[in-house]
Amino acid sequence: MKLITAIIKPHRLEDVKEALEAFGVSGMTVSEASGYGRQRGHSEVYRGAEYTVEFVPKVRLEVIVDSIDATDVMEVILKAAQTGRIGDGKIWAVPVDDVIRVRTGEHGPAAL
Amino acid sequence: MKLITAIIKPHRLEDVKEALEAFGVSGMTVSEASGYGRQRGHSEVYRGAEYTVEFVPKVRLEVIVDSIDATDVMEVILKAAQTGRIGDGKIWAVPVDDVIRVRTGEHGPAAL
Amino acid sequence: MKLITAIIKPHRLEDVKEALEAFGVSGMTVSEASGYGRQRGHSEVYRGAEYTVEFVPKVRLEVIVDSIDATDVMEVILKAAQTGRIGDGKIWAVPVDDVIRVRTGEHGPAAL
Amino acid sequence: MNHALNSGDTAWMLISASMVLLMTPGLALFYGGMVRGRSVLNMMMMSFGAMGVVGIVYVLWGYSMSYGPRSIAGLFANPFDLFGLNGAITDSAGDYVMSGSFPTVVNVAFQLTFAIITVALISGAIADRVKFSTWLVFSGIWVTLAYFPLAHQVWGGGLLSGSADGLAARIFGVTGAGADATAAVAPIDFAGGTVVHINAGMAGLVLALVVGKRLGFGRVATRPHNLPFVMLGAALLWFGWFGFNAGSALSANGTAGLAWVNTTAATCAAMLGWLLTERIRDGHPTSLGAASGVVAGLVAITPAAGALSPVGSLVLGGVAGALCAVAVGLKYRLGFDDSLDVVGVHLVAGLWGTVGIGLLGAQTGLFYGGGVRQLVVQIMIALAAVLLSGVVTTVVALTLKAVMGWRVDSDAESAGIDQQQHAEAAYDWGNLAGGVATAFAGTAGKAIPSGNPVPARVPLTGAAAPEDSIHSIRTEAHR
Amino acid sequence: MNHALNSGDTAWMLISASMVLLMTPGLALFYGGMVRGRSVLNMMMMSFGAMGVVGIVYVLWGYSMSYGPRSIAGLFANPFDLFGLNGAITDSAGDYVMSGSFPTVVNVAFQLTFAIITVALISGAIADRVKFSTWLVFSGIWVTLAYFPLAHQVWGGGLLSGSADGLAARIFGVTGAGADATAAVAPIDFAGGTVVHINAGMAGLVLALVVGKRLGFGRVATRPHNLPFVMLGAALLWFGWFGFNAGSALSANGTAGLAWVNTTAATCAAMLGWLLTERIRDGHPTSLGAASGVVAGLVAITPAAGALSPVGSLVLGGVAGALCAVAVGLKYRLGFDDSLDVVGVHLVAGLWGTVGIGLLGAQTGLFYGGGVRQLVVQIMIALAAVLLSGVVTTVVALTLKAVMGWRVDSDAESAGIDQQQHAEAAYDWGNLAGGVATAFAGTAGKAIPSGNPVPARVPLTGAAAPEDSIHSIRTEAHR
Amino acid sequence: MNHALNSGDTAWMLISASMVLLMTPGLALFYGGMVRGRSVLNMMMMSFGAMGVVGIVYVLWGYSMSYGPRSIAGLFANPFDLFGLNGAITDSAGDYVMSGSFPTVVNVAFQLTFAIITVALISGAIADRVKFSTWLVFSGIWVTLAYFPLAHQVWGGGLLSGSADGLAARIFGVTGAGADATAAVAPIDFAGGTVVHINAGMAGLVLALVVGKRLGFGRVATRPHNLPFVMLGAALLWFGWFGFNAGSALSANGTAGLAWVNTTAATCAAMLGWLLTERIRDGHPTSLGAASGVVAGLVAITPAAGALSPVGSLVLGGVAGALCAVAVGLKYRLGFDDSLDVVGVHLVAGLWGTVGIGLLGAQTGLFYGGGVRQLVVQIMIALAAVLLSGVVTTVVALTLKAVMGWRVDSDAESAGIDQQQHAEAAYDWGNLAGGVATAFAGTAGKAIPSGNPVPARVPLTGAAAPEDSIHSIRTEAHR
Ligand SMILES: Nc1ncnc2c1ncn2[C@@H]1O[C@H](COP(=O)(O)OP(=O)(O)O)[C@@H](O)[C@H]1O
Ligand SMILES: Nc1ncnc2c1ncn2[C@@H]1O[C@H](COP(=O)(O)OP(=O)(O)O)[C@@H](O)[C@H]1O
Ligand SMILES: Nc1ncnc2c1ncn2[C@@H]1O[C@H](COP(=O)(O)OP(=O)(O)O)[C@@H](O)[C@H]1O
Repeated sequence: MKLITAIIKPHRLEDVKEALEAFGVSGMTVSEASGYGRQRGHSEVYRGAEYTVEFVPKVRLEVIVDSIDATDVMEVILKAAQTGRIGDGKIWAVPVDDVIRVRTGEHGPAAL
Repeated sequence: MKLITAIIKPHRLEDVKEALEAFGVSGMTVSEASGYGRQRGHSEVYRGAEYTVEFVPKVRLEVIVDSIDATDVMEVILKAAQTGRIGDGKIWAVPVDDVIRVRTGEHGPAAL
Repeated sequence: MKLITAIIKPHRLEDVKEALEAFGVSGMTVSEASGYGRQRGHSEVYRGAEYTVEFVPKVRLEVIVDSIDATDVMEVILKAAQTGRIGDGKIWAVPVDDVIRVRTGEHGPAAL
Repeated sequence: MNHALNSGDTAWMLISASMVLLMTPGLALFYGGMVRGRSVLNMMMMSFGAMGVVGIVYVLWGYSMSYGPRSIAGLFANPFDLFGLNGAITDSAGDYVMSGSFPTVVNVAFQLTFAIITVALISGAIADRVKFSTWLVFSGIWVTLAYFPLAHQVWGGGLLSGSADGLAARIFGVTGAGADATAAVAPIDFAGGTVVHINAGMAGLVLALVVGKRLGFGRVATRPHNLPFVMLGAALLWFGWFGFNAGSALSANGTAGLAWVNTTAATCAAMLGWLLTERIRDGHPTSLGAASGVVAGLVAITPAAGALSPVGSLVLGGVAGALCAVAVGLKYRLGFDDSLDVVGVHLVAGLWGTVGIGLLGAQTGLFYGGGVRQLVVQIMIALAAVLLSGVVTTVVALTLKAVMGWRVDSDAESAGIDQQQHAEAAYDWGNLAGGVATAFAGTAGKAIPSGNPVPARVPLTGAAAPEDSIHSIRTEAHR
Repeated sequence: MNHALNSGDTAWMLISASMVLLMTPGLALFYGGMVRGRSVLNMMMMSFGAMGVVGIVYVLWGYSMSYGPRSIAGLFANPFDLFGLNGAITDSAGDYVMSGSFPTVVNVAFQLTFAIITVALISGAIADRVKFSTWLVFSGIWVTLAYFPLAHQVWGGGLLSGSADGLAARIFGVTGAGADATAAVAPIDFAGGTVVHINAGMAGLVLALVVGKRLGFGRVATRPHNLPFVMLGAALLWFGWFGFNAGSALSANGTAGLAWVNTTAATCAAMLGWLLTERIRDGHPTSLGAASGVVAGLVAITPAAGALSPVGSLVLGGVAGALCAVAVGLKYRLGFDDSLDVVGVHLVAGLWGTVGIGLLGAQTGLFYGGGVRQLVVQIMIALAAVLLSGVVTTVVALTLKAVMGWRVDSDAESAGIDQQQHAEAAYDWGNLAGGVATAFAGTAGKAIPSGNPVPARVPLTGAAAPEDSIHSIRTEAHR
Repeated sequence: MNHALNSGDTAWMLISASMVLLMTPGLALFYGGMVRGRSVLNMMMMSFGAMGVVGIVYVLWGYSMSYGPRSIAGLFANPFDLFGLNGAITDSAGDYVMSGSFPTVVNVAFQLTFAIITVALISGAIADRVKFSTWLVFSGIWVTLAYFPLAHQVWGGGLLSGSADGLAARIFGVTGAGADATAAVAPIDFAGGTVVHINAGMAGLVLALVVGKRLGFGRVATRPHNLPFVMLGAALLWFGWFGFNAGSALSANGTAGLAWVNTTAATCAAMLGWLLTERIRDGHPTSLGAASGVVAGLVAITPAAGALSPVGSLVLGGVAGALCAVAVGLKYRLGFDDSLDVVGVHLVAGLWGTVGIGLLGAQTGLFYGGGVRQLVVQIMIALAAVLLSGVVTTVVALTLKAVMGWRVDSDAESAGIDQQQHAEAAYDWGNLAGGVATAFAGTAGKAIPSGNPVPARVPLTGAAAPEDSIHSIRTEAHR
């Protein structure tokens, strides 16, 4: 199995979620993140003092999939997340030894 | 070594932490996450407009362990986190190449 | 490629970011985390009731790098994050199968 | 009996009424900041709900039961005499009826606000766990059976007043004769130590026992979610309390000024008294302690505001702060879940203030050479209030338990009462924290024909969605 | 014509003015809590900006246009007669000019606050999307062309007043003769149902249409980010509204007291009316509903506060709460983005309150045997206000659209208007949530020579940085 | 000399006192919102602590030192004459002592609130880094040595007043003769430009220098954590300031009304002045700028509220806004850490307002043809206040530095002063953000015998814990 992690723009989450659902992925875990990269932040001014905000809000999406689906799932996320503008993010895949569903104790692909 | 990641219900964190401690795990890292899966969210109504909250609060727990302990640690988490109700979450294991303790620079199992 | 994850003290983030930049790393993703370990929390008192805060704020930093840079990058983070005091955190490396840049669809090292 | 209207007094009573009304939302913040973020709305709604219910009830029969012309055995006045304020506002000639130097309708305004806050105070004892509907019904019944009668007894010329028919007159006799006869030693409750604070404090105690503990009481952390709100709430209470105490002079005069200064003196001393206690006991003076000390001082000086010297008020307040700081810890030992310390603050400081007049009263206090008679009378009214409130609240609370039930179910309590009772979340910081990702899912009213092209129900197309917004559409598949 | 100064009335008007002024920041919280966290500052700034602009304009020509000595065809008064309040404060002898029993300058204070809040109310209709500069300009123009004229017409002796030259006099004739002649059936707008609420509500409707919908309207979730703020805002509004309504008696007397009690009765009933509607329709009574019901009740009773009995006020308020609870859902069906329901609350309750007097008025209402004449007059002034406000706002809004433009660009709207218009973030919880990591990057003023050793520009050296602080230095490389 | 009581004036002074008291919690919010989330409680506690200490001190010797019957060389009055307000409230006959048209005890109330806020204002200069205990001691000493004397000198008939013994009389002579003699050109400080704002501003400057900079000053980002609080705080200040300025007329009359209108005019102009400066310099008008502009305008008009025309007030305010907007940036160049700009706002606007009277005063200002004499006198009192405050504060601050120390240790400052000084966290959003996971760990009081079965100490058994709650028990193993 593979763990696919995607760092995406927050407003793309909804589309990505729907695309994954349409593809047949039934669960995923998301969390907040802040990204640093080519996409720059902005600056704010308080009583004449200027502050820079260098990290940009991102969403991290994690989804465990069967190894044979990994490439397809990455492709699905890529399409749904892409806006073509700087800061669209990254998707990566990592090998997973095993996964368990806590409720039932099932292992492997059956746990997804 | 292995990185065990568990997505659990927030109110199970305390028990999981204690079970891990009892087992001999001395450190862990947790963070907030939001889960999407069989467990549905809820809806809220503001001035007659209904909003759905589809993501459910979860806690992500990460713990690095020696490879030989991995299965046992997953078992410990499983037991402590299980309520038997939908949305109990997932546990997965990923191979780790190396780990360093920042304070001392120690590598491998000694760094845990 | 490798995914380097570092759990560090929040106030070291700036230095770590600069050190990575200086080394040539151009992007990274950070998020909040709470750590449990040798470093203890503190307690608070409200109307005579004492509460313990056992988890300590940490920052999780994730950076994908080419496999040959992995050890060096870990070293860079180690140096910048180290204060020598308990709770400095951990750094670990995990093998990555593939990475994609969402904006362009590029794969592998070119995506970084 | 109709005096001439004094516009200065009238202005002062109008603004005092307004200030006391503001106290209840102040209390909502004070209490709301102390609970967890997932139950702040319910906590605040208990105060707002009390405003709604008591406001209506007061206009209908509350004023009549408290200050109506016919007393029923000194216990309460006939609720129908001035029902709907009929006859209380204008006389047959169309002129405004007067209460002393200002129109009676202004007195209605002023007194109404006291009834509201008294009920709202109780809610702190039963945070996080009761049905909003039961609370609303309780508000209406309790104010009728416990508050109006006690207001009548203490302030409306009833049993606990200084009237010649009252208990005090029966103990120490009367002075004056005929219609002018009053108790030789009149009970003193300047602004509501018995009627408001002992009354609410006892009701809180009874409700905490009847309703039962929160899940995880004494085990799970329930620290305040927003202490700046608690401090702001305490500040609004302090501000409004000038209307409460100085307004209770019922005139813009020296007594009102003295009540103002005494209120501040006691409050300042109580704040420092509480902080000092914490510093000694726990090692740190806290902001929750400062806010709590403020309230403890305000409560204690309430019955005494016109009867003490400023230095006496400093003493009364300082003791109140320390006393309540100690008292709030008791619930963990005694094992009842008076969640926000209505007992530890309002009952304890209310008793102390009421009884303290017998010790520190500028003319009649024991320490000021006034002997023990005032003390005896003060203890008497305090106990009477404890008794009345205790009995009435027990009956009402148990009846409601049987008829409607008090508690939300434990799943709802665990998940957060705001969501369960009000289908709302107090805060949305625009991020995923707490797993909050929301979507517009249609407009209100199940009656909308499902084919109706409400824009919201149109699935999201390729149109660019705004940055940062986590949104989704509830499609049919999700239902 | 100069009466003696009544210090009680003067005190009451001074505090009433202060309380009404506080309503606008209260509104800023009420509105600010309802929008998303990334646009709360802009929302609040619309209220503060209105305070700044209208406050200045009122002193310069506002008072003169509303209450100046020379009426231009009953439409508005000459703005130059009392320009800069010249001649309005002291007479040639240096004595304070009087308005009834208090100095005119106190009346200026009181009236000024009404002009401010009326403008601020409108801003709720166009949340999250308009340029701050356009809003400021609009405030100044709209108050001049819509508010001052209507205030003059209704309260300043103009066309919609009870004066012998007014429309009401033309319909049902006059009573009295000569200088004492007034309309036989005088229109009643005690405290601003037409001038304030219908006026602002119509303006909100027109602006919502001219400015257009927010991105994602009806599709993307835009739930309130801070409901305790909304409740606190509603509470401050309620408090201030006592100045608004009871202050409109222009004297500390029985009428003021009646207005106070009526205000509270209607508000309590409206709160429960709204909650009941929600309970039936949506299944849950919400805190946003309670806060909204409070405002709906306050709006409805505004024109009627001196004209109803308390029981009549309960009815007026209860209906207002239910009516507005239903009305706020309409925008999704009709498809206009009146973001915070200025129409559903202020226009609807303003109309209901104004017209309701014709039904429930204690002397002249249809249900109280007063016949239909009052009702006709009330409908007449309501429609006149709708018309005036609708036409003027349309012209002003379209002109500004052409000249300055209303909308921020869509990228800015998506990213959050606070950042784009004000270069600020409302909250910083000291964590990374929302990706916020900040660094001091220098002081204001591009004029600082770049070689200037401003400490901030010195790159961070090895010096230990504080715990917890996420900071960074904008080095040259980043620029 | 005892006048008849005027109930209207008394009502106005009572409410003014209440409003000024509310200003200090308003300031606590204004300041508290500006600091980081981990030091908001400490910031607010400095204001609350000042209330506690100064409230007590004022009752004991503050009033006597300011307004007591015996002046010591025009510098301060004997603190023992009216110690504990003995003799200040009632005379030997038991009648209330009068101050003009209202009871002296009401004046005590009013004046007390000024002393409190002046001390609280100073705290903004030393945010995030000082020991709470040192602050409390400082409050008591500073108010005694700097505030009461200056209040006496300016308002109590002392050296800087218009009395025949004052400095102004020595410069330009007296008018009148004998007991009626007063300075020909009397200094004007209507409501506290010197006594309150210059005094607090200078003290802030000195303290910022003595206490030293925060860790990371000018390098680490310290942006405001809650701007809506800042705006709400500014609004409460504005509201309370009506009591401050219009209340300083000491009567509900035309002057109070003029002060009200001038206060609003100046504040509106200052807000826009500040925003315009930001727009030009930084590109964006900010909400922090609006709130700051409000305060700058209020400060500037304070000494002048009764002496200017409304149009003059617009000018004074507009200049104040722009001036302070520029001044707040100076600290980064000059390198002192006046954290929340007590100098940039209160000292600068206080000086401008005090001196500006000499230019814009309606009768005596230079621009209004009054010549330079008023200007000279105004500069004189401004400088005297700067001097007195500077010297006294330096001595007090250095003494306390030596005796108690000002700073918390740098680890504590880094980790957050709320946790270190108060053992509290301001907010708990119920999630893990900031690493906050809490557990109930027992009740207060180390004296509990450890065998005592306090429920809280029973380890968590298998019992189902509530959903969502992150809890834990401090077991012995953890200690
Ligand atoms: N090497 C990396 N490791 C981990 N995350 C990265 C890395 N580089 C970029 N990211 C993440 O991807 C996001 C987008 O990267 P950025 O360089 O801004 O734009 P783009 O990917 O379009 O070139 C960053 O905000 C960061 O969260
Ligand atoms: N394929 C997946 N990848 C990653 N996380 C998942 C996946 N499926 C489920 N999860 C996580 O596990 C949680 C529980 O899953 P859910 O389907 O609701 O219940 P259950 O696991 O009991 O069947 C989800 O909320 C989500 O956080
Ligand atoms: N086994 C582990 N797996 C994952 N994270 C860990 C582990 N042990 C420690 N950590 C993380 O590292 C942080 C520092 O660990 P701690 O034991 O407190 O100090 P140190 O690493 O200096 O000995 C912890 O707060 C936690 O976030």
